[in-house]
Amino acid sequence: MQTENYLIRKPSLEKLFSNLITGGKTVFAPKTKGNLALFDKVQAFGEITEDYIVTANSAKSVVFPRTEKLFSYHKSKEKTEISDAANSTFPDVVLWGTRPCDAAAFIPLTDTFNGDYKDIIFNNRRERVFLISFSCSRSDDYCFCTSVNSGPGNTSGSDVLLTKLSGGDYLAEVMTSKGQLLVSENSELFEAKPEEDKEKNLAVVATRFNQVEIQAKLQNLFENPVWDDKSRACLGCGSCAYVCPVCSCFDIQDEAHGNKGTRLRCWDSCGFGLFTLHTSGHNPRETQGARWRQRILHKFLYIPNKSKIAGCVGCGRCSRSCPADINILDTLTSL
Amino acid sequence: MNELIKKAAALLESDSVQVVIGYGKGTSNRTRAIFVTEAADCEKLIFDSRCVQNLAVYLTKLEIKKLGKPAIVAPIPVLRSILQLAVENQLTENDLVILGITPESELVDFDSFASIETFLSTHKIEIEEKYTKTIAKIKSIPVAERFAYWVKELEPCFKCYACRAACPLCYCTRCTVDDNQPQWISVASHPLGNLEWHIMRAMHLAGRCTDCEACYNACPMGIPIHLLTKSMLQDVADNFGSYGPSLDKQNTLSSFKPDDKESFIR
Amino acid sequence: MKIGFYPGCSLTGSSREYNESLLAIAKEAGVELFEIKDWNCCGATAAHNLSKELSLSLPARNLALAELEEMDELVVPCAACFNRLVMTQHELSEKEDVRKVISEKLQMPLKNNVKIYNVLQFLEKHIVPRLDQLVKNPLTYDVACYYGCLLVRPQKVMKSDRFEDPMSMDVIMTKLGANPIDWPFKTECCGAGFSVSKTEIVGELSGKIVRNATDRGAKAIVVACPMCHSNLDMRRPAINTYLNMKMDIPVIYITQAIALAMGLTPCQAGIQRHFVPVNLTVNR
Amino acid sequence: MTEFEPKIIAFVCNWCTYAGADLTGTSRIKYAQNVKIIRFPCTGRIDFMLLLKSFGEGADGIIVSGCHPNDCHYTSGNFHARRRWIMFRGLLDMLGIDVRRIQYSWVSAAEGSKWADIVNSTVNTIRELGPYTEYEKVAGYLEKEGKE
Amino acid sequence: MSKIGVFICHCGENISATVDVARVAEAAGQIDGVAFSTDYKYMCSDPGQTMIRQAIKEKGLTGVVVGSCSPRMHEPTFRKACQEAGLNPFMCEMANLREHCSWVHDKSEATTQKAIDLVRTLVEKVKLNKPLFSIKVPVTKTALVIGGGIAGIQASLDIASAGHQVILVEKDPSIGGHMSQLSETFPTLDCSQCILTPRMVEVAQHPNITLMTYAELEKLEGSIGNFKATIRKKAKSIDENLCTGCGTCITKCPTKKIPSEFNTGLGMRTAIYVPFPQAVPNKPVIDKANCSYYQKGKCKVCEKVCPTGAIRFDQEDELVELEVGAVVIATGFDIMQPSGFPEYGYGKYKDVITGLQFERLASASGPTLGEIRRPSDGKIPEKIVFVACAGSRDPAKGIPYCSKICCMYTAKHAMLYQHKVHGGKSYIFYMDIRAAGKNYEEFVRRAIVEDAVNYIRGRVSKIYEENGKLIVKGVDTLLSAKPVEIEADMVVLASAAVANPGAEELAQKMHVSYDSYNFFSEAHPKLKPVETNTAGIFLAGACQAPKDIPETVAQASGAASKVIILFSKDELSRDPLIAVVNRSPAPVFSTCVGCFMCTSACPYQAIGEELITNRQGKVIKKVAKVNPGLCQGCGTCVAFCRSKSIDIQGYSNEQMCAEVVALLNND
Repeated sequence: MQTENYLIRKPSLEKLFSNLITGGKTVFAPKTKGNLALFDKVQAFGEITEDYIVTANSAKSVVFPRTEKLFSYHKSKEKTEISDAANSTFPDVVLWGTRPCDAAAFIPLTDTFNGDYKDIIFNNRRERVFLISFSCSRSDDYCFCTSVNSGPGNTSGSDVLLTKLSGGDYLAEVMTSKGQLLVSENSELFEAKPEEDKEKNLAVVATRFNQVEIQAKLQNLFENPVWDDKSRACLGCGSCAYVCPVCSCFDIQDEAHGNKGTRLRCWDSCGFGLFTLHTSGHNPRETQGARWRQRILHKFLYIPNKSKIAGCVGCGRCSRSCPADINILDTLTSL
Repeated sequence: MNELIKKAAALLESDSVQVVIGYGKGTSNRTRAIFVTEAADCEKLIFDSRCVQNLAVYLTKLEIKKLGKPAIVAPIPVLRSILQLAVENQLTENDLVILGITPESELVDFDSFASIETFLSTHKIEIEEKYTKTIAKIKSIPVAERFAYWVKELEPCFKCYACRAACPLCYCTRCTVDDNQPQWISVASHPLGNLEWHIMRAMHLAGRCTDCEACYNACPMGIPIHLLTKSMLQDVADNFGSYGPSLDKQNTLSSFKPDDKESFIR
Repeated sequence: MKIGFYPGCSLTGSSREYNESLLAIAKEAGVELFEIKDWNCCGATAAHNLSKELSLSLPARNLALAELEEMDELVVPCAACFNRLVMTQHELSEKEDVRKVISEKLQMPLKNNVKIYNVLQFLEKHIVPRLDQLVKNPLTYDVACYYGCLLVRPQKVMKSDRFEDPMSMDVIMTKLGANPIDWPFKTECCGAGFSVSKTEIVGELSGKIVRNATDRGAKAIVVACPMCHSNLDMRRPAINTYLNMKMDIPVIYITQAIALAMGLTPCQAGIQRHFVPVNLTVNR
Repeated sequence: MTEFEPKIIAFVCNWCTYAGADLTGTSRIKYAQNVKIIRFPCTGRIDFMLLLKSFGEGADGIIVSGCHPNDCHYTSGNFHARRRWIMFRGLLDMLGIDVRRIQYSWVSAAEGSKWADIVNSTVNTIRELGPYTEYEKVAGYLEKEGKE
Repeated sequence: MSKIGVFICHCGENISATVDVARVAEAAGQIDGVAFSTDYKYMCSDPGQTMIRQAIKEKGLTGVVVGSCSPRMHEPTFRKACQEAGLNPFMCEMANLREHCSWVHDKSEATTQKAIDLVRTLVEKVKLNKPLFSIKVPVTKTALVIGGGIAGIQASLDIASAGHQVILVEKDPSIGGHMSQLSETFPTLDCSQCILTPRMVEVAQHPNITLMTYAELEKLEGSIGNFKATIRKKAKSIDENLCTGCGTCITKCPTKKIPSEFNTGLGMRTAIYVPFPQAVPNKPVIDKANCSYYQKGKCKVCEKVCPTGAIRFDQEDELVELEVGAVVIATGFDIMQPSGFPEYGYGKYKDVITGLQFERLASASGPTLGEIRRPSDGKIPEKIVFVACAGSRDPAKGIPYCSKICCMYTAKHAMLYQHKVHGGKSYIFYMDIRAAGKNYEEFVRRAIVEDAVNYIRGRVSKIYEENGKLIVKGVDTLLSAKPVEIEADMVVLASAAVANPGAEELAQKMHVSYDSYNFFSEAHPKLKPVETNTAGIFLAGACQAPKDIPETVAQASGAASKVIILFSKDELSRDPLIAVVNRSPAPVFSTCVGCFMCTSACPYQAIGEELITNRQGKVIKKVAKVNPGLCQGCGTCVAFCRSKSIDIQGYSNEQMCAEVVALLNND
């Protein structure tokens, strides 16, 4: 559909928020914790911070929780009762304060969960998520959205994108019918679109590499010292994958208590040594280098090959959170 | 740190080591671990107050071992870890060359683990007052609220295990959390799983932790898990005398005194 | 530190001199004693044979009063009262539920935490340490320390391993300069409650005590129990009848002995109140 | 409502406390049904992870009991255990896990009545503390989470 | 998929009276993996066991849970039954429904529910049990006997005569113990030494017995069949090989005024001494504490006079290590010093003595050569009072138990007195006369009837001196029911028999349990009276509880026979409940990371190193390895291992976790 632009004034923004809350929506927004900003449930507008480039954690957990119940069972000698989580009702969630990169990430993520198998639970959750994103007015050395055909003002993935204007009011771009519904429900808050140019209020993020070239190079870079060199300091933790808005690998865990139990879907990371360990003891990805390679290839070769979109949105979270300061850009730019 | 660079280069040239584990420039103002294998690259080595990552963690990592005999840039926390690793039979003296660095950022040589211990005896582990205060404060909260406090603190943990990966003493081939015969603790990251994980982690470090704070520095969610290990360090000191890694002293939990005092056994 | 004082009936009657001498030496030693306001009977002799509950409630009320007056310690000179009070305290500390019941009965809080001292324990703790300064006229003669039955009992409370052959009074007397004789009748029965009903039995039992003390050369019998005192002193006629000879060995309270040693007047010590005349002061 | 019946699990060593509990039986001394025993070769064998698991599985209280110091059938298992408990207890306390819910004791093979006493007093303590709802809330997180 | 059989025992009424056994069996049947479940009156009975054997065969059971008494009682029984039916014995577990349930709870729903929970817990364990095979360990056929009293002597002689080596360790310079101090023995009144000394000599001469006097146990390690004992041989300061026992040194020793232990202080000895003339070995030792050379640095008279130059002042204690297969503890008893009873005046009045002292007075080898003379002035007492239960059966001040031997020896004492002092008068204050034993009652009768001993039923309240007499005040609670006073010349206190002062420490050294009076505990009060709860260590004599000579000798032979039975096999099979370090597929090989903290935690030094090499023989990693011979299965290493790489068979991590989960999830 055609994007519609409005002006929304600072006070109205707060009003909009409280309307959402009173409307019974669960709102996730960036909150300050120590020197980090984290997506978290918020009740009051005051809890929300604007002082962040991107949050430390991504917003993916609203559609792909780190621990998701698939079903629970209760077995006796005769029969086994199962209650399937797919049948449970999921909350209406508003993501407030997502950055364009966060919003963009929902596209590959949704794609992953709708391959050969359409993941009911994921889709149920996804349908109930509404994104009110905020353009970026600041960026740092880790950002590289512009290198993966996104950008500080990119609208894709969001229902509404707000851009702060010089006067402190906001330009609201409405991209989806969900967005329009919001506008009509709160029409008194949305005014005619402003004249001010959006672009000059956006951060400048330099392009660091050409995704297409990278994709091409990677075709025949499987055996290459770069993987070991760049991953040498890797400690083998999962933080890069867990903060990544696109990473969607999971592990199935059963939690049994006598005759009762639950089957869970939990985040997993290709950074872990156990990720590909076979029962035989053989591990096709024996070293951190091989695991790092997998990570890069998956995002910049396999996903693009499969579905014509990058598996990375350039938020830079992985590098920011890496305890060993392994920077994905170093690798990509040194290929 | 020209001295450091010269020394490292010499070691590589003479092939007495094949790799130097040290600190180099990282993203923006960060520093990161670098692994220098060519004498020429030694000028990449830096050392200053920003170099806080505990490099000892790499001494037990498969990928690094492959590079050959290492020399390691070792400020106090690293030295402590090395000594504890030695106590735990993970290192022998000719496994590595230590480029010790004093708190005054001066180079110091160690010809033996014993000499490290002597050096460390003048740099004992001391828990900063701000922490002792915080711990005391937490312990003063009524028990139920204290529990709620920690459940909340641990809530953001999504089990990326960066705390485990960054800890020089978490060198197990298979961590018990990954053992499912039996399923000791809940793998999932939910309140119980997180609580159990952090209890287990702290307990496994009881009497071993050298207070380098690598776990806390590594946590992407900034969870103050180092308070747990610090509070246990206090317990060790209170119950079994002050703690520091020591070659002749038995590990706190693998030893005992018949007259260990306790107040709670009926 | 507040030291309470429970006189009990005897000290206000038959053994006033015990009371007077105790307060006199306490004053001399600069130890202040606070008599429990509105104290009541300890229940001695009768209560515990009639009603368990009563036998606990009566002493318990006195303990509760002591607590209300915030006394840390409580001196109970009369051996019988002492016995009832410690027994009660012991039982209540053993049986929490009983303590609750009694406390409700009395409609008074009862923490049951006052330290109860008999006269010997009190002297040991508060007077003896000061004796070195206070003894002006050391007692030079031989004395027979007579403990009787209740003072060192019940064993489970007193925790003494010498309750058949106690020494605490002997120690104090030595400090006063006297020479406590070694004699076997320290804890023999004096006839106790028969004091009033069967004086001839008192005559025989106390008689043996008085005779043995005399035979072993004691110049005085020292006691710390009103009951013992009345049997050995007031019942001297009965004793003489049994022994069929006149015994004139005086019987004094340990508190009186201390008073005399401190150089207080016989009158302050209440000496004049005895049946058997005490002419020790001249003995110097 | 019916009185709260605490679930209490007892970890005991085979040589002293288990035998002691047998003696409680042979002496027909009665105690509360709430406590159920798991037999270990030695207190040294009792893993803190099992105590942790017990709370996770819904225990309201735990008893850990073995040989008196110097009486360990294996010389020093109880000494090692004692150190472990000292450290574990400190950690749990720091985390706000109510240490009153874990009763440690030394009960010898000759102390049948002491075992009954330990059991009953522990049951009373746990009754007074009530069900361990704080922990159940944490452990039962998934059950609730499904029902939103 | 496991097929478990559950067998619930009524134990007559013992379980079924308070537990609804049928319900338990039914509930068990509902548990996943339970293929068969039933209840029966007596599972341990032959039909009961047959029931189990049949079920195993017919239902093809893979595991068995018996819900009955304590496994400490019948585990072997049922495991054997399973084995007979072809099921590995370690696939059988017991739920303790009697000692831990029916006997300690009233009949109620909760009791039955608890029984069900216990059974379910064990079912879940059994599912994870693995077939195990017992470990064979060789037996060292040498016995260590600690204590050279009559018990130790008897045990040693029996074992040695069966053809096995015996090492007899005695802390004093001579064997013989208390029995050698006794004058005559009840109920036969034959001379104690006359019957004992031949045995003592036999010990010394027996080819299979190595005698170590003046020596004590320092340390005991290992386990049944293979103990390692460290013995401290205290310095005797003489060369035993050179010493001929001529005794010149003793006669010449200037320090002569040392109270003789053997004569209970009634006689004196020298600093270099043999305890008594018939001592074995009859070679002196120097009592350093009283020797003027050791104390003041001069004298050495003994050295000068010794014809063979056997004196060794520089001799030092020697530690010897011994490999033994079994241990017999025969350390005997001690008597309580009556000083805790000031009313008796012991220690205050010279003529108030203990029973043991009276034995010395009455003994021909004693200080008075068998004449009853009172210690104070050597006069022959005309009136003598014996106080029975001086400390015994007195919870308030003494010991609550009955010392058992006093009734008899007091009767004996009175008789001896009457025989030796004609016209003497003897009185015995007693509580009850306990004369259960062959010819015992008759013996006491004789004392009363033939020797006119006055038995007064009542206790003594006080003893005091009055003009040279001991006034014994007591009460006669029988006919007269009046206080009595006896003017005696001498009083003998039958002071209580108590455990040896060193007993507790010794028990801890050997890891045997002991009761609240520090007597060693037998493994079962009725059925295992000579065993301790530590396999391979046995009890003989009064170290277990006060005993008279016949009982002691009987028990000593009992203990000996147990040792002989043990030595009748060349190999012992031990339960395989030991620790094992795990194995995992290459390239990990084992999750053990070789921190070797288990090694330092292991009480038995059972954990060593193992090098894992690749095909080229290059060492890949160093991991821990358990020595099955040394491991005793305490499992301390298991709880200690952070990576859970070491586990213990029979109490494995999986089994214990399964138990916890099962116990706490009952729906």
